[in-house]
Amino acid sequence: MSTQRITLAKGLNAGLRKAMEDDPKVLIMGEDVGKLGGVFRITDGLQKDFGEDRVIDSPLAESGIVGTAVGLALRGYRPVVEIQFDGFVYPAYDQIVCQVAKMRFRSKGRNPMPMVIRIPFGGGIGAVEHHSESPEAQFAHTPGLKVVACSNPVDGYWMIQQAIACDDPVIFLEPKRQYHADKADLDLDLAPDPLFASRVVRRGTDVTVLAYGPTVKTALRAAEAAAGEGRALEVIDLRTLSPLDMDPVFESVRRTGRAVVVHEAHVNLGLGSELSARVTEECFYSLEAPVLRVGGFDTPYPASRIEEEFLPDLDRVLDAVDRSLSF
Amino acid sequence: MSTQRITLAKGLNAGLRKAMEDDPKVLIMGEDVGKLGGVFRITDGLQKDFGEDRVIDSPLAESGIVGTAVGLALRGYRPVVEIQFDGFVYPAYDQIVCQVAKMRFRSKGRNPMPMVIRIPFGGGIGAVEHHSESPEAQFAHTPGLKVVACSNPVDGYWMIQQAIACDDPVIFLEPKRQYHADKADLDLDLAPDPLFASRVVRRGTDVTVLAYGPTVKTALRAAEAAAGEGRALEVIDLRTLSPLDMDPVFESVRRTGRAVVVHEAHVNLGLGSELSARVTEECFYSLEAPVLRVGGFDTPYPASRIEEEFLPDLDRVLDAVDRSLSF
Amino acid sequence: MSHSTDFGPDLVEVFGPSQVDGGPELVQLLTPEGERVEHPEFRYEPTDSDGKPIAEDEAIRGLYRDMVLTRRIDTESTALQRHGELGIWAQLLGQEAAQIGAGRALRPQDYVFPTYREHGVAWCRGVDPLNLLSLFRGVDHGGWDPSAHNFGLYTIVIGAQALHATGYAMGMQRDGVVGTGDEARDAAVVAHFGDGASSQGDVNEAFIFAASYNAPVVFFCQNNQWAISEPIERQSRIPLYQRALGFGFPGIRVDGNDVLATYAVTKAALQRAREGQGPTFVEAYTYRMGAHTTTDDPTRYRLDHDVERWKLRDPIARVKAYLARNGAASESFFAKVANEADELGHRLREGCKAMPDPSPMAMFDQVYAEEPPELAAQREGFAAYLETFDSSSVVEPVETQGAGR
Amino acid sequence: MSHSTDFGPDLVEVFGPSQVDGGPELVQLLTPEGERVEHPEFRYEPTDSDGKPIAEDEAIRGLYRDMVLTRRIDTESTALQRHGELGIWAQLLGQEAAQIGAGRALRPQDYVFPTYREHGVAWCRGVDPLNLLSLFRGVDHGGWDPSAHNFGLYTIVIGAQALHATGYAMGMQRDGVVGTGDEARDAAVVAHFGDGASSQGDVNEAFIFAASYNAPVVFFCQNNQWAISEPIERQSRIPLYQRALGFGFPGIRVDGNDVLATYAVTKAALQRAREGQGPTFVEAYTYRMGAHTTTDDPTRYRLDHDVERWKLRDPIARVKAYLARNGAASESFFAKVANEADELGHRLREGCKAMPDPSPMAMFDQVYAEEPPELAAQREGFAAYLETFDSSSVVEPVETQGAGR
Ligand SMILES: Cc1ncc(C[n+]2csc(CCOP(=O)(O)OP(=O)(O)O)c2C)c(N)n1
Ligand SMILES: Cc1ncc(C[n+]2csc(CCOP(=O)(O)OP(=O)(O)O)c2C)c(N)n1
Ligand SMILES: [Mg+2]
Ligand SMILES: [Mg+2]
Repeated sequence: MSTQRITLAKGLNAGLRKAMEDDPKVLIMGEDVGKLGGVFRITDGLQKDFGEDRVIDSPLAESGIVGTAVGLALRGYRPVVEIQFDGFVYPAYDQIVCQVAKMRFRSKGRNPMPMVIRIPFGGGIGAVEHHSESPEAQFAHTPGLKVVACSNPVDGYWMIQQAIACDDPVIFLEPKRQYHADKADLDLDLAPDPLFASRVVRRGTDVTVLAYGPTVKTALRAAEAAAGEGRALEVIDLRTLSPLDMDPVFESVRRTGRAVVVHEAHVNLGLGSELSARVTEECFYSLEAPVLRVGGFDTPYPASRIEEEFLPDLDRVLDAVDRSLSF
Repeated sequence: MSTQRITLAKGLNAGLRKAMEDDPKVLIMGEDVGKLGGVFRITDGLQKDFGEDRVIDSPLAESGIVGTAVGLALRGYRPVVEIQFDGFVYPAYDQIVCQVAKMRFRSKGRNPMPMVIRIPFGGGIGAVEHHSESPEAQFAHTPGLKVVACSNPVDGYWMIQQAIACDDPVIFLEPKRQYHADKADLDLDLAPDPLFASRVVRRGTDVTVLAYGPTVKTALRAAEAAAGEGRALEVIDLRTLSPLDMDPVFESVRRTGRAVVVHEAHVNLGLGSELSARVTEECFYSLEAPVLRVGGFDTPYPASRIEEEFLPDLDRVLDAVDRSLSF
Repeated sequence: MSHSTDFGPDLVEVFGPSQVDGGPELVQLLTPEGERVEHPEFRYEPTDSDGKPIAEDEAIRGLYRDMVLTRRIDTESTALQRHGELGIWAQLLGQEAAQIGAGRALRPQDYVFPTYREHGVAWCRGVDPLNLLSLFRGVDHGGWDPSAHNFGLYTIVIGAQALHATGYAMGMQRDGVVGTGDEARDAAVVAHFGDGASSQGDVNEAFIFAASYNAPVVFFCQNNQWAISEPIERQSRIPLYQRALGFGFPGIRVDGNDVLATYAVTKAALQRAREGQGPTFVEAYTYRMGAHTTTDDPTRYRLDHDVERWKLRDPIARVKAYLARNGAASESFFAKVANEADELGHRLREGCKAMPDPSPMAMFDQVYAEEPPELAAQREGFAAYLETFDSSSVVEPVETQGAGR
Repeated sequence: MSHSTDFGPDLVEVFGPSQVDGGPELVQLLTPEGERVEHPEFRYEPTDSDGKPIAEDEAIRGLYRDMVLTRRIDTESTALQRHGELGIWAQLLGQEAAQIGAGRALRPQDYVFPTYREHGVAWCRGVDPLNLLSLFRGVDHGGWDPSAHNFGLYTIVIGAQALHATGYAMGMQRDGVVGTGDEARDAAVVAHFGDGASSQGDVNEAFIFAASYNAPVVFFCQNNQWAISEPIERQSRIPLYQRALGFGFPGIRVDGNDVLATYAVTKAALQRAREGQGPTFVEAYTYRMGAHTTTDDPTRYRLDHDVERWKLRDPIARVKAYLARNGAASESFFAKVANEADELGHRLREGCKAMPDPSPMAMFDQVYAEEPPELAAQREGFAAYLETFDSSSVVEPVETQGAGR
């Protein structure tokens, strides 16, 4: 039997292990990724099995981590960088946006940059400041980077391997709140979806709900609740944020005529704005209502005692669905 | 006579001088802002007149500049930071996004952060890599920051003073290609527009064109050309990118039924996506066509010999206007 | 090839076992056994916060009390986290001397930029410990008024505050409160950070700016040997205080478990800064006896044996030994302090549990000085949305029975 | 207060007039007057790029030729910029010895990470100077193949490449090409940067990573005294090579206008790295004789007098003086080199002017290994859009008559 019940953390860990076994050029780098196995234990046991040369505990400096990873990639390695929390990726921002993203372009393809930058992202874990951010829009805006977000254990297992195998740099977002939450069945005999593909995770006819990472679960719960009220929501797990895989979205919206986007990132200039713009451009005559956006408010992430009010929840999704339907 | 003919560079220089005269707490910081007067000469003569304590040549480190500016602001100063070129703001990104933007919020208003970060932005000057970027979306997505862009000498003079007087941190974008280009009449007797207000700069009835910074000129030239073909474009200079001042935009689009956004930043997740989303939400039943976006392509900024093809120009604006009108 | 490849010492091995007890360069005034020792450069000469000399034993009793109460804040908060009242707690166990020594060396006009672990310094600055708890409980991002205490908010992004401190010190220079010779006026800044933080670009840039402008800032690094699971050797292969030499200002390693030495060294460094002589790097050589935070499990990466050895260097025990042995404090003094600690513990427990949750609407406050209309609209929209629920239980601050969210 | 505020030297004044000629610590093997001098640690022992000894005078003639040709690349490119053929040019005038010394110390298997000014090193690595011109002309972001020359692309964001170099060196460690004892195999990396760059967080983080992993990297800093308009004193108040001491690896200041000394010191540092002894910081003490770039106007911020003084230390003149005085090169040799330079100049002029503009469609190339559909759509859309104009003149590469865009 090739089926196991795993958490997202376990899926990622197993995926990383597999990638390291498959390709000796794969390295893991970051703060506390070695003996500790990372603060979320995603790299648990890997240093023990692959050694300190392949699972590299780094000095406490994110620009240094990504910058040296660039050098390692130039030398032919495939570094997988762990950023400890979303809020700590910014010291590495310059290296990511000016170097990682542009290296292939600048070198006319001579210096590929196969690198994965793993970022546990999103809120809901009761943490202090800077531990609950959703920085995806900033990376998705940057040509040369690819940005994906996994939402479940099975995707975690496959997507991390696909990202590592990808010759482009991939910002790999992991919904930290899900790491140790729900388990799912990983069946190794089932072929995975491609990395850069969105996926309809629930069929419906009334409103299309677009989500990724942590909000897929929220969207599915909202769909469940809506079903109770006789409304059939279609839920799409975007999975890839740059490039966006719009065809399934367009197809869906053409059927439903309505779309609601749900993410934890601030609404203003979040992914929802791009999705709204594209859906409107492409499905203009199919739309019964404007694309509505449910997201983190345009305030800094608040203290954790009120974070659940900041984060989009089932009620706010349903509220948007209502507004869309009654537009 | 209180009217002078000035360039944008001169307007900014005079505005900075005025702000320094008005308030002894105003400081200027950055690379080469002293004797050299900045690589674009925007701070020309200021160190000579206000001394090295108020016009501070800094070590070559952008995070250091912004980080020490934070400290100076905490001590009651009003630092005006010059980032030498758009592409060099990223080393300071962490300080801007995590510290400057959040300080007031985090401290419950006890630590205001009155700081201006001036960034010469945009392309078209034939420069090498990293000297032609348009990073505004990344800042506009960040709550706690305000983001404005000036487009002409008179606005330059007033807006820089208003930004310095503002108690919130302001990312102040200056279209570097315009610094020494067109002159305009500065009449000190005319009251300036508020800082956080967009402005209709040309009236029209057929299509609303939204622009800011360097593309205002492009949009106006497109409107001129369109007029020759009997089409009346309304052009709005957004001026403030965060917050957006949407009322004049909504008012206009309700009349024209069509909107085209023009910016140099990459289209994907650029300001145009947010403008499209909001206009569609607000003017859904007035729209005759989806909001169309003309911007830099979703590629890294190319070598300068082909930058004019990357940048939105008159023809691409008119092309979008055509597509909007024939939608 | 010439002989010239050996033109420098092979420094890889410099940071070796000889460093375990801090090495010969460690400034110490009180041994782990509680014995006073002399140092050629530094003497313990206590003053009150205005610079007036005070009697030695009285001062040392004060330091003892500070450390005991600080430790109680720490253990009580750890317990509160275990009981679900705090989301997380960053423990300072073992670092009391470093923090109290640094905190008591301050004058009122000095300003401090802490990390997230400077509970002892906060104590010295008169910050109510409940204000620390509110942060770790998730009620706010820091509850005290920085300017009321000249004690900045906790900074979580590693190293960022070193630059703030340097900039603040540059502001002091511009305000004319450095090197005037007026003791009541001259001021300086302390930037706190850890051994791990010494690797961040921001911290190194702070060294550069401080050196370049000769800013009155003391870089106070608590080298507690660990950055979460990473040992100091990952960050530096030579003793950390020597980092300063590369930037052109003095570095000193002090026994961070010796409150007298830490006090003396910090005070000297502050004095130097106030007089206009520029920055100093102080490495307080200490040990993180607890976990990194309450969510950390240090057994995964370090040996009990190390921890046991450091127990022998406990910062409080040695002061108690000194006071007792020299008759500088009576049993009733120790009992009184213990009693005070119990009272403090009680106050923290009750105060923490009684702490109201903020109103959800608070997230819209103080984003800007001038609230933009679009944010005002979000605020109003959300208020209206909340109204559609049972508003009484959501919009108003409520007292909760635990942090079990 | 105790006497302890004077516990460190007042270093503010250390970087004073004594430093003007590099100070006593400057490694020099050839004086400005062209006289050979001895150094206790470093000798000039030339080898070919595979490490085989070559005759001294032959080698020095080679260095002379390299410097003359490099200078010609520089002056020719400056002229091309003046004529509108280049958008900008970063001049290296005065830094020829630093670059040729560093470049000729390399083995083929070493790898170099340059800034935007390392035209001389590029020359040593066999990069066609026309490939440099294409960047400054705006035709591309760097025209050579980095792996064909083991010479990375120019990096414009100050300091970023220091980390790339360190990471690349870590890769060499993992590839087992460090410290094997096999001269043909052991490899190292050179990271170039300027005095201004030494203030960037990235550069200091590179020191930390290199020290922590003992990576085989030579940090080669050309201290040309200026970062655009800012003098070195703004970046460091002590001699820059001492920065390395704070990070636990050796720093050396070499006369960057002395090609023999720069060669010897770099070679020793590289050898040390290849042998597994870790990083070295080399400060090549030199002077930017020209403007920062062709758009800069140094008369706004520096004195002619300084420039004049440095003229006396010209890196090429002293080698010529040495060769001539010692009969190590004939008049015909100098004439031949001059002739070669003229030919090179001619080739550059013609090659530059003949350089075709890229196709606008090139901006869509190599953004990704796997082009996303949305970008493909933009590419197609733009191609179709261009078709609506006179496509022949836009889509295809065209030769232009000047850079007057
Ligand atoms: C920029 C950044 N990166 C990572 C972290 C996560 N983090 C929190 S504390 C810590 C270790 C800090 O070590 P050190 O500086 O020695 O201070 P200590 O915790 O030992 O007091 C890390 C990596 C962070 N807060 N900020
Ligand atoms: C991050 C960054 N900030 C600013 C600049 C603009 N800039 C280009 S060169 C330069 C000065 C560099 O000085 P130095 O490191 O001494 O090198 P040099 O030019 O003297 O060779 C500056 C500030 C840049 N390229 N990158
Ligand atoms: Mg530590
Ligand atoms: Mg320089």
